[in-house]
Amino acid sequence: MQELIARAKELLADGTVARVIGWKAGDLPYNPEPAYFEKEEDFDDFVYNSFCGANLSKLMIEACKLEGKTLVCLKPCDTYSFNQLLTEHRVDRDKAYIIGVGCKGKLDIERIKKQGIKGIKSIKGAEITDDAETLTIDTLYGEKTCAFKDAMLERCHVCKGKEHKIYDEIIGESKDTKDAERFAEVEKIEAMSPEEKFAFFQKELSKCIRCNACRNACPACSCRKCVFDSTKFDSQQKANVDSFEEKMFHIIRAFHVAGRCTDCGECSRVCPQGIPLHLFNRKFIKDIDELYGEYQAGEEVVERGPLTSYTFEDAEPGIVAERG
Amino acid sequence: MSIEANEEFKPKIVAFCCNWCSYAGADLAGSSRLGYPADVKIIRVPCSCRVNPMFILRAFEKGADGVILCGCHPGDCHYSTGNFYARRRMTMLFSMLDYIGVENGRTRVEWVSAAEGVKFSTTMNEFVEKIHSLGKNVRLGDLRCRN
Amino acid sequence: MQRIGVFVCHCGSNIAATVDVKKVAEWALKEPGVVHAEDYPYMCSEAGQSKIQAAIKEKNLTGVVVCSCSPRMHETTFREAAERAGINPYMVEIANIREHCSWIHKDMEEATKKAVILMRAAVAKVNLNTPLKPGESRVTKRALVIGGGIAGIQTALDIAEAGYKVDIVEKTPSIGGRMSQLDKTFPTLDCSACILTPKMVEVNKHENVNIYTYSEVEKVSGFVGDFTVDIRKKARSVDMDKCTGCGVCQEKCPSKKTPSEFNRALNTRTAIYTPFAQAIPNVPVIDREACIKFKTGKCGICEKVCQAGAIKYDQEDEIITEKYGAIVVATGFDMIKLDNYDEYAYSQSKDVITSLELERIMNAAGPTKGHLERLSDGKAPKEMVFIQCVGSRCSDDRGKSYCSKICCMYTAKHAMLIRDKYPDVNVTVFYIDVRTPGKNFDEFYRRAVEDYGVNYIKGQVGKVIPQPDGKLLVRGVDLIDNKQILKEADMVVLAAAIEPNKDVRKIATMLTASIDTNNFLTEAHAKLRPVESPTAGIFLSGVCQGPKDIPETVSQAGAAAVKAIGLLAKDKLMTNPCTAKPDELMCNGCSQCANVCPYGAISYEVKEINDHGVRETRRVASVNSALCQGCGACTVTCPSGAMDLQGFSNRQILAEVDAICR
Amino acid sequence: MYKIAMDNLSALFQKIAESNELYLPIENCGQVNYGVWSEDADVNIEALKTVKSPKDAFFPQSENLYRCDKEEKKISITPAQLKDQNFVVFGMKACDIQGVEVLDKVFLSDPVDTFYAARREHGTIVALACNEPEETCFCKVFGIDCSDPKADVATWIVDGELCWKALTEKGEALTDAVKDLLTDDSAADAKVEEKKAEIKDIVEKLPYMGLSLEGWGSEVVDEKFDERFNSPVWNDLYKPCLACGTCTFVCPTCQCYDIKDYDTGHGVERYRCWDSCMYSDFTMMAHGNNRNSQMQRFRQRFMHKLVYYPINNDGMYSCVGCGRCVEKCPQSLNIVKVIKAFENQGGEK
Repeated sequence: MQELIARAKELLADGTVARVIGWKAGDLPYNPEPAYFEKEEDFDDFVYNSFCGANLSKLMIEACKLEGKTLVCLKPCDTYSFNQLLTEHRVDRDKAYIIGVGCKGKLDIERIKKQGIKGIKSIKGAEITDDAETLTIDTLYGEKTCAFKDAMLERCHVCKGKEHKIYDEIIGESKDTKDAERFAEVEKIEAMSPEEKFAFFQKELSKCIRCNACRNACPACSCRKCVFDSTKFDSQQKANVDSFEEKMFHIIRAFHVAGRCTDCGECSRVCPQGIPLHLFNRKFIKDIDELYGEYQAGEEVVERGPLTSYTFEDAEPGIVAERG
Repeated sequence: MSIEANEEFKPKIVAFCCNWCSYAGADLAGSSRLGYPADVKIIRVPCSCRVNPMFILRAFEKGADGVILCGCHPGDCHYSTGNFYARRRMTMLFSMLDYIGVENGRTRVEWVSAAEGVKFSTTMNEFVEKIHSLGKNVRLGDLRCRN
Repeated sequence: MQRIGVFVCHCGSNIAATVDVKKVAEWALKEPGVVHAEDYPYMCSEAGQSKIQAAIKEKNLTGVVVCSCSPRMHETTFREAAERAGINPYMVEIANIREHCSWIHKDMEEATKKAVILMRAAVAKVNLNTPLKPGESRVTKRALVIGGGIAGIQTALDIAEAGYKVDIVEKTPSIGGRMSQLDKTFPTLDCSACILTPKMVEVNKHENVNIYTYSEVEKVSGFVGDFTVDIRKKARSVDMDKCTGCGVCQEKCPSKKTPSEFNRALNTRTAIYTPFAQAIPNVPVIDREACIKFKTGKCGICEKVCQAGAIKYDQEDEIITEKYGAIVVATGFDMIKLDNYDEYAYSQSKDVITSLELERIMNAAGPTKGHLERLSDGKAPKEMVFIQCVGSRCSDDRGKSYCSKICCMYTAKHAMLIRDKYPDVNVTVFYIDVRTPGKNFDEFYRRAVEDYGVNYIKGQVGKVIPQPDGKLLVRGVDLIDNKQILKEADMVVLAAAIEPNKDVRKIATMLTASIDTNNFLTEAHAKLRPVESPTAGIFLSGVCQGPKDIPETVSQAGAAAVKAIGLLAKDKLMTNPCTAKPDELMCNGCSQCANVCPYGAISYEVKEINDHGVRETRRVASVNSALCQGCGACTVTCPSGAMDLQGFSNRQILAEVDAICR
Repeated sequence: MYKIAMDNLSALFQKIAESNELYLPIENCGQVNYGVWSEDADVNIEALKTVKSPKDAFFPQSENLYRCDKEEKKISITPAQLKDQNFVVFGMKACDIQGVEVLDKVFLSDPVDTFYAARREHGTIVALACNEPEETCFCKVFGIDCSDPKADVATWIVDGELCWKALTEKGEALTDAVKDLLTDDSAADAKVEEKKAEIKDIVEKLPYMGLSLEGWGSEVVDEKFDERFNSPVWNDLYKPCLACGTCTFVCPTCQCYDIKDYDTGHGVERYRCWDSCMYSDFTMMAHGNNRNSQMQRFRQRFMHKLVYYPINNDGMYSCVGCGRCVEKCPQSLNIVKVIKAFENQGGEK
């Protein structure tokens, strides 16, 4: 982290960049927030630890409109999002100075709390330099421990790899965290009967409060005005008025990002109701891989995505029924 | 026994037809007097690629029991490539509907050329029959509309 | 709020017999925005249109719904009528209650209910319609004719005569097409070459005509009035300007083993060749696959013997890009492959031939110099059997479902010519039906039977069995006498089905012209617009549209020319106003829409956008409405819905959906 | 004081549900939210914080107001029915109860919101003291005592028993209705007092207890107001905000709503649903938006909770320190960070 701060200060001082987007320490052990750093003294609060899960690439849409270059700290998975934004002309490469930061897996405070750990005073083992396998948590109700792996965000278990896909320089080391199959959960649902599938999603989606956190955090959902905020489709809704609208919103959201979603996992991370929203996007990714050839959005800057291209021999929509 | 239980199920079926092939195919079915159930109502669109998945979901929301999209055969699109995009989009949409547990017979894509009046008619007959076998659409219906 | 008038047509009894039209009009009055509704026996008639116009004026209508036949039939009629009464034509929508309702339903109540719903959907749409104004686009005063057969030649000549420039692109080294391979023509029996060659010369000489032989259309972009076409001029290896057509190179060429395409591979040609003596241009090409110089680097004889110095081994393909206002497709036909008809022993015996091969055999410039003889042993035949409908009118997928139309007549011609020239040859024709609808056609056929003693047997041939002595045993049935027939023949001639040229699908795709399952190009309307493709600016000439004989081809070629001339005569065209339109306030500038646009109509500009006082300079999509054809691919790709299609807007379609589902 | 064994709670719920609709924390797919009790519901009464506040019981996320039906060209209007069934909200925490008071001041003052008033009238609140407050709690900052919640009935969980005390007439009535299941135990009072002390003890140790509201509240008027309103601090604070509505939708006091029409195909259903000041179309009008930047909307949320509302309501803050926004903000922004940010300004420049 010190190396990162030193380098950021240096680039700020020599005028290479006008500002830095990174994370600022929070007021609790686990809630650092994305922040802009413009002066040397701002860096007193700069932090980069295992709770810095937020994907900063989307902040670059606004940052690119500002004077001068912006230094942005991107984790390996965040760089896919940045590439996708570049593909869609939403960010300007020339206005960005990308420091690829190392990643040893990011933590999900919800998962820690799920284990009955509350009244948290401090957490040891979340520093990026630590290689601790266990988190030691001091709480109002005594000291608790939790395995690092058990506290990891879902996305880190199915990590796409620790290679930065776009960067100006890389600072910090990474550690492989993948220990699960990316499509295992999707396959599990696919194997269910229609009734089971319907019950599963009905239950999960009934929690949705239409806060739009998934949409607003999503780097692919970068529309200036979302269809669900506009009158263009008469789809403008602020609340789910019935069970259909929960589904409509999530199906359409997944459809709109199909072929563009990098599977960064922000939607599931930010959902206040813990809905596994990545299951929608990952289903499309799996379908695209299977039907139109392996494709990873954001791997590189490309002109056409899977849904803006075609081949003569593409599968017919009837394949859905045939696959059963 | 309630009266409703005896009432024959009259499905609501929306058919989106591209102007150049399928709508003309439907016209040909008409001029050839090739019948299909009156449950099918056709909406004319310039091309199958004009059909937004939101139109289909909206139809279900408003009480449709089945939605079918007809376009030119792949390679014969009046706009040369429209149906290729429609094909991928609909494959994705149908797959998602299947994934969340909606019976996959409620949606269908069929390529019908302007010369295929017979195909249009048999397709519609088959589709209506399929919807009859699936019954009323409850999984994608809007609760607000039902009351 | 719109003021909508609903007009329900009886279409005589076509609609009124199944749909209670009065009720539809009654229900219409209950719909939001509807201030007027009436029914009338024939809305499309002068009187019907006057009713619409009167109502527009009296009731101050802003929108019109006509419940009638398909919009493909009379949408334009009603839109024009409304326009004459002072409202924008795009404020008119049609509810198709004939093709989609009265004609397919029998129950009056059911059909009426459906008609009401279709009417509602149309009313719901019109409530959201906005006046649209067509744009204008320029017309390039030049036509392209693809194919240099008799159809292409005639079309080009007619267009050229009207004073417009026209280019012919012909794939082979010479114009002339199938007709140049024919010996005589029915029903007059005049010599094909004698009537074709003057046409070829005429078109070649015409100052308005430019011919690209040995060339192919490579790419087409643009739209009616303004097509841009890339033409690949294949390397001829001979300088067109220098070559005098003396023919010495062909005499001296040592590579002589290539089957002659012109003579249907019945004999061979040299590597440097002109397809036939009267070829236009009379400039040979080098077949690089056969040429020794190209294959081994040695030889070069032609270059040595050419006094004009016209041989150019290093010539390369050339791409010519030209703009056209109209394109006529005249790609013609070929005979089907007979692989699926092995029972006729075509591949086993040299003496089983196709009719087109017989044409070459009968032709003085053909492989046998016009002598009728067996290709196996050169002997004169005594018994000849003609088998009709080989691959035509086929009920399974071995052949074609359609009638090839020309075979009955040319077989009568062949039979007659043979009987005339070789009276000792017996001619038997096995047929399913003999079809002779055409001026002097039946008379012609009857002459063959009555005057020339051709033996017509109604029945099919099951098998042709080559015998050890070289004869052919033909096994068939006579359906009239209901008996098996076994006949020994010396030669068997197969009337193979014709099919569109195999390249036509590729061309149709480039032109975005629709094509049917048999690869015939589809006409805009089977009866009323038979020489136009549904794609504006594309016209159809000759067999590419369907089987036809020479006089029909020539008349269709003329008709296509007239349509093309009608287009070229205009200075400007009204463009379809139903084009895509981006909402700049919402556009992300993500480029996804441009990726799916088949016309390259979407570009991007960086400009200042004022969103309710918030100004920002950013990248937004912009649609060239002259290029946009209104397919709507972009509207679905656009995630925010910033891109919408005028005339088929999201809200309009949703309103129709709602109206149908409510 | 009455008591009932925790093991026997389901009988109590069944009893209450006989004559009332019963809302209480139910676990569904790993998350606890208030929901209507049913026999197979997975009740989790001990969960400290539900994801959403119980605000829905009185002010649902979306509710129909009236419907217009069209028959031919006549339009008839039918108002939606007001709540006419008694219901009980069980297990509300002190902060959420204070949240209802915040809503009362908005909806019950003139003009009275009849939909809300009907729900308040028919609703009985059974409060539950917070046994194990968490690091995100800061109710005490707003003068709330989570060990001693004030509602129609107050309850405490002590040693496997739920101690029950009616505080109002409605509370008495509910107590009467379930009396068969309760046992009177005078010794319970002492136990509850002990518990209260224990809870208070923990509360003192919570990290946010020292939070100062200096510089906020009803005194922020005139120059002080301008200074705070125009402070450059807002410009730094809002930047990471995603403009989602999570904070407003989990908040027990946010009361903004939007009114929308829904086309049913046969007419129009007019309904209201929660709005969020975080949304770009918040207070959007025909001419555009008078808060057209996210900074302005972000500022609105906190100025409203900490300044505007207190000014209009005798100093009462419309934040109750429940800490839901602290837990749920995707970017880890929250009201505590806002308060602290101004604190760090050292009493302004």
